[in-house]
Amino acid sequence: MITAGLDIGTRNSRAILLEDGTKILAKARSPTGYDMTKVAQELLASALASAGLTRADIDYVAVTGFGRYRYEERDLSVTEITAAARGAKFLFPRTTCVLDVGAGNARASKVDEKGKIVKFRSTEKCAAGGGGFLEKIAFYSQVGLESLGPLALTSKNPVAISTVCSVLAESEVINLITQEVPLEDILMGANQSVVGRVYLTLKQVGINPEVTLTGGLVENPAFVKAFETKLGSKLNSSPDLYYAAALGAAYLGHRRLLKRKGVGA
Amino acid sequence: MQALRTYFAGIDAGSTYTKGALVDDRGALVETTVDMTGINIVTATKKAYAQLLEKAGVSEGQVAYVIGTGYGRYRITFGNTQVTEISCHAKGAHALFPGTRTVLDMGGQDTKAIRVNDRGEVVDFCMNDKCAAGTGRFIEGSARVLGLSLKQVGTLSMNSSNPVKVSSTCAVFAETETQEQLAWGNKLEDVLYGIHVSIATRSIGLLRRVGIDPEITFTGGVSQNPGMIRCLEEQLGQKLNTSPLTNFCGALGAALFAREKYENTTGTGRSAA
Amino acid sequence: MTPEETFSKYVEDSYTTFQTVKEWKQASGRPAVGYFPVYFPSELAHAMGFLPVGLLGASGKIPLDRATAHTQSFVCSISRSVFQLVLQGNLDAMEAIVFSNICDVARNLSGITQRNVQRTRIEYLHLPINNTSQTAVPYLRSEYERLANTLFEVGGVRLDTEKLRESVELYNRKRALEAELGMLRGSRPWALSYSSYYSTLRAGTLMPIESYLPLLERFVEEAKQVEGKAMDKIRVVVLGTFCEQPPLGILKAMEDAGCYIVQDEGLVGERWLGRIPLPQGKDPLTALAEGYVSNPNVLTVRYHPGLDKQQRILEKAREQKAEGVVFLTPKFCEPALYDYVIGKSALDKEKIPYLHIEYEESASSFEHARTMVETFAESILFD
Amino acid sequence: MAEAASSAPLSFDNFDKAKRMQGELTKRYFQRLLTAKEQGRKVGYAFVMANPIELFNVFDIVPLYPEITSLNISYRGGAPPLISLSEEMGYSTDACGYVKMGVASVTEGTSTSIGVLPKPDVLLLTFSGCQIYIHWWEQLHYQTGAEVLVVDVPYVRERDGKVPSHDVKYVASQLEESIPQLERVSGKKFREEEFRETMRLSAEAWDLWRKCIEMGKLTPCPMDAYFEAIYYMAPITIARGTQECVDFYRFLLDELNARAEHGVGPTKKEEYRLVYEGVPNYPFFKNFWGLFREHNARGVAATYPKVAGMIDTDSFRINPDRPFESLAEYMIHAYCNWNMPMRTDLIEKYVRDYRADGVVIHSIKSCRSFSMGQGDIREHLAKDLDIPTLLIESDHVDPRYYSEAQTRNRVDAFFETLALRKGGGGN
Ligand SMILES: Nc1ncnc2c1ncn2[C@@H]1O[C@H](COP(=O)(O)OP(=O)(O)O)[C@@H](O)[C@H]1O
Ligand SMILES: Nc1ncnc2c1ncn2[C@@H]1O[C@H](COP(=O)(O)OP(=O)(O)O)[C@@H](O)[C@H]1O
Ligand code: SF4
Ligand code: SF4
Ligand code: SF4
Repeated sequence: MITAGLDIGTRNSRAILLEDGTKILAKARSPTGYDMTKVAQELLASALASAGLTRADIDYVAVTGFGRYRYEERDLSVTEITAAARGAKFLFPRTTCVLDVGAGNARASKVDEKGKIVKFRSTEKCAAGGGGFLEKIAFYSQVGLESLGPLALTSKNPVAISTVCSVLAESEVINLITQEVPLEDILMGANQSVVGRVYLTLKQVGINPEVTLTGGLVENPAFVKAFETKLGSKLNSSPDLYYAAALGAAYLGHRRLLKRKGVGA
Repeated sequence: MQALRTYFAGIDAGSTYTKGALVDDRGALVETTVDMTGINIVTATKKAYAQLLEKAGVSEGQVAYVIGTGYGRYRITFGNTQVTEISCHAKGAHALFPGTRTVLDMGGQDTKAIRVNDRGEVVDFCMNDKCAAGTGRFIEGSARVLGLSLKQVGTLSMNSSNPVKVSSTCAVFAETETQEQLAWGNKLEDVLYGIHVSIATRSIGLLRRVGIDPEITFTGGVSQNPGMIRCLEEQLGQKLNTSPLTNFCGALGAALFAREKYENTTGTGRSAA
Repeated sequence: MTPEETFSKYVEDSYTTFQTVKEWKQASGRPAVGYFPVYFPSELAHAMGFLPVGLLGASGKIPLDRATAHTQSFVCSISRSVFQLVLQGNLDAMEAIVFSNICDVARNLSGITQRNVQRTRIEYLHLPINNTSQTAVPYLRSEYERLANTLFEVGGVRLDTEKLRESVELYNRKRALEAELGMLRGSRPWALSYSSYYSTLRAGTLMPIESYLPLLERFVEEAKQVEGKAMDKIRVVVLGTFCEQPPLGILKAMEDAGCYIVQDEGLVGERWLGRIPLPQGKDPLTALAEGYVSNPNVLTVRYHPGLDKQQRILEKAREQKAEGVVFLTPKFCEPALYDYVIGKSALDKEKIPYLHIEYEESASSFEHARTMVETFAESILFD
Repeated sequence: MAEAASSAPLSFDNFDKAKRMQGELTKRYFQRLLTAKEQGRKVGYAFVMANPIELFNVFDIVPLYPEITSLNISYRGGAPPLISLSEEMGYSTDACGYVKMGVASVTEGTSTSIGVLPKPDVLLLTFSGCQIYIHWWEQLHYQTGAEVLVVDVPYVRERDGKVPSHDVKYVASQLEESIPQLERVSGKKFREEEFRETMRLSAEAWDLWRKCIEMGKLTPCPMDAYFEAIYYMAPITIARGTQECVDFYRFLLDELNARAEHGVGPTKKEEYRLVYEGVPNYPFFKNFWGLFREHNARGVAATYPKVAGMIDTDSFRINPDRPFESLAEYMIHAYCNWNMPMRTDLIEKYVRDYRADGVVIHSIKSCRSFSMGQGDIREHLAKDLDIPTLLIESDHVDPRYYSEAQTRNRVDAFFETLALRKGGGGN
């Protein structure tokens, strides 16, 4: 039985193929852009190609992410919060807290043994509480998003970026740049500022180890480090966590499929 | 005194672009220049100044007075003094369009509405409060997220026949909202135009604070965006003054201030650096 | 037209044009009084010949450029939107507009409105918050007399005790029917969609009560007959919508996303008084004042010593067999934000799931809310 | 008018002793507050606007003003941990910073930069000028279990400031009704004589404070009626009704007179005379003041110091012979309890009476009570009256809402326009 999980995010989209609810067969990723139907189709095709399968081999498609309604041929849609929690639990079975940071906002959830969400919060929109802020900073400071993390890690004296509003925070960064504060210190400060907001959200659901980070920010080592420092403990990490929501969707799809078959038999 | 002409320079160190303008001793615009500000503002301003002189074929010794403006104005090491971009935009706009009574400056970091008198002096001004920040940067951000260039955004948005409503006041929320509109299947050009409409509405709110007296001159980088000009004109129900030069109003105003300053202080021993 | 169609016609009209008000005035030759939420003694205005009209904002139908010139952006949408309507002249049909002490924003709004209108009379009513004082009821009675005096100056008709008694009875009837509808939502939410329930209540803030009551009666009867079938949705109590009203879209998105809204605070001020007892010989104005002062129900914008809000929220959730509570609060609305903290700490203790979402009256996209609600429903339904 | 052209270089420090005296007075007050419980005293929480503190005096209840403790904590840079604690509890970034700090300060185990604040024995809810007060006290009630004593104060709703007689009666009778409650909380009997005496001292202090404020009419103005007055207004709030308070204002008045005589003031010279509206920015107070000081601008009148009481208008006078009524009038006429047209008129009057060059409105996001409608004040001043008016935004306690670069830009531009008006050149 093969289920597909598609995550159509505000910034990036992912696809996962899962066999029997246990084995990851293929992964694919790409920026979302503005044509969400197209990106979903392309990702699915590319995942299928890398697994050497065809569309007919897929028994069930579960879609998540804010563009979940743009893929018409879905069998199930779930929100990215539910999906990311399941994905995190799949990869790290002892997870109790999941932090899923997307471009626009961050979602913290507390999950039970089965991966079901007990409580969740999202960052207030009115705050630099998502990865999009870091993307902007990467742009103004003219370092690529990929190098932002590694460069920030070299900082010895991160500057505090105190403003809560993203609009003001951006001005503050530009102002720091004009004052020729070392770039790595600004970048680390920006990471810490997002961590500060996100931490507050996590705190609102109650922090319990183990904490698993999912979404695009797992690829930003400075964010991970700043977060671990704030937390005072390790985060679960693995490159697959980038795909957690797609994975979680595929997994939930598999469960649905079982249920359906069980009823049908 | 040698027979060489005297010049005056204005450097506008903005958040996105650094602009320069050079005027002669009669106050006529001689040359302009523009370049990305980047992360080193000192270098950027020096470079802009050098470029300006080179393009005009003028030597540094011929420039009698330099005024810096814009966010980076205190970082302009070679200037004689600084004036805020509010006064500079007013002066520059008035120089280009002497009938100007209201100036709308939309730049990368903020938007300003300025009321000026018949001499181009600032009578009243308002700047966006943060929660209503509708600036060029926002359009740029949306363009980047959607993988489009600034040019494409401006032109595409002009094709819209049925703009969607982007109602959030805050630029941060508006960004999410535009994507949601796409997620619900709205056409790209309609969403793009919706962004323009929403920023235009906020700017008009700002204009209303100072009062809308014709003629209105639209300055700053965004004045080069045809989509925004269309939106503003539609909503205001009147024409705006714009030209390729309105992008340089800040720098031009600074250069004109430099000339005035110099004339007021000649004989007092102050000279160019 | 079915009652439902009439109701929506009134609601649509109230966003910007107020054509129905103008027509009523033309036909009757009588004045209209607009009131800002949360509570207004409509009976009093009605008894003096006025058409009381609830002012709830333009629901995003107009750009707020003028309001933006006078107010900062951290002010809630309803205030800016009502102010925009005032400045544009859309509320010229009202002879008077009445505000009351619900929050600092509304209070200051009354003042700047006063400074910016010529024809309309602006009045501000102080509703007492001290229900333990011996003087509270006589005080409110004096306030109502003062209001009556203003309405007399504007409309030329004096307050008549007998008329007031009749008006109170009419409004008692309205509140009773609305309560019946609310109960129906609680017991069989699938039989009546939240949006049509809500439109019905909202039309009640706009229509002349004489024409509203018969339609309402018919509507309630018909709603009772609907069979319908329960769907797999969670039962939620929605709190926070007492003043600025959420766009219909957000409420629809919530129901689509898997909720039955079995109880809510939408337009709570209209329903709040319940029944005002009017025994023979009782002064109706005093009864009206007592109805407010000694009301044991919770109202976010009022503090009454001795009333346990936390307990009330828990009771509400239990009575309705709610599986969760959704705090749906207007962006920048401080009273709602403070009540949220008070409410959430009670729910935390009792381990009742809850969710907090913010909205703006003028919003046109509800994706964030939908995702939050869907997750909330998923977290309760899935295993 | 005569500039200070005297030959002897007079140091401003010689004329700046009242601030130190205020510092000591405040220190003594905090001392008394922080040790109140050990000394067997009761602590009553009260608001700055419109508090009948004279009643507390009679029962020896020590007042704690969370607004004042919060501003002191912010001034010392201690706000962020308290604000984030309350945001963890669920408060939004949009909620008033004072409330958030106040709530965090009474949370078990919290120590602030001025110490561990004593818990309330009674919460005096004098609801005047700010509706948030009721939500704040309600939260404290749920948090600490302390009883809430309500004195409901109606808003001044007529444009001409007329107050219906039933309002005064309502407030005065609630004050009288509160006496048995206060007796129960404090375990002390109400003594009429003592009440009259504290009212008398209060009236005396008010009178002196009014004279100090009105010194702003002089040219040059001997003080900064905004930035300095923020120090000077503390005693009238925390020590009203005592001899100590009267002595302070007598000293201050003498000092201001001496400044005027010698032509010294808080800036080198007086180039601009400004009227200020709005709550200041405490975390960046000196930096913020500096933006104006460097242009030699002096505040000649300001609305914020009037939150303690509108003594420079004839709206109230404390009268020992009509104790409850005159207290009620004082409470009704709190600055933020005035309707917006009245507030606008007052600012207009200040510009006229104090011959100001312009108005600065500092709008803070936290406080809708002050800020909502300031845009409309600006409209009136700038458009109808052609008074140069600057509106800037930040917050009073939350440093996250202040951006120096943005603020400086606006302030510098404002002075450029003022300079043009005065006929001078550029900056
Ligand atoms: N390759 C990368 N390197 C560093 N950071 C990244 C990378 N990809 C994404 N991010 C960060 O993660 C954030 C969230 O990305 P993502 O989870 O893809 O967003 P969404 O799910 O909302 O589409 C981005 O805003 C960015 O800050
Ligand atoms: N040719 C152009 N077409 C459309 N938009 C432009 C163009 N040039 C600049 N802009 C807009 O102007 C903004 C920069 O404006 P500018 O006045 O230079 O800002 P600043 O002074 O802060 O650097 C950019 O964010 C961009 O959106
Ligand atoms: S501009 Fe800033 S403060 Fe305002 S709503 Fe947006 S994020 Fe919040
Ligand atoms: S929505 Fe909230 S803040 Fe706005 S007027 Fe109503 S109660 Fe006040
Ligand atoms: S809203 Fe304003 S007056 Fe009210 S507590 Fe906050 S700062 Fe004080």
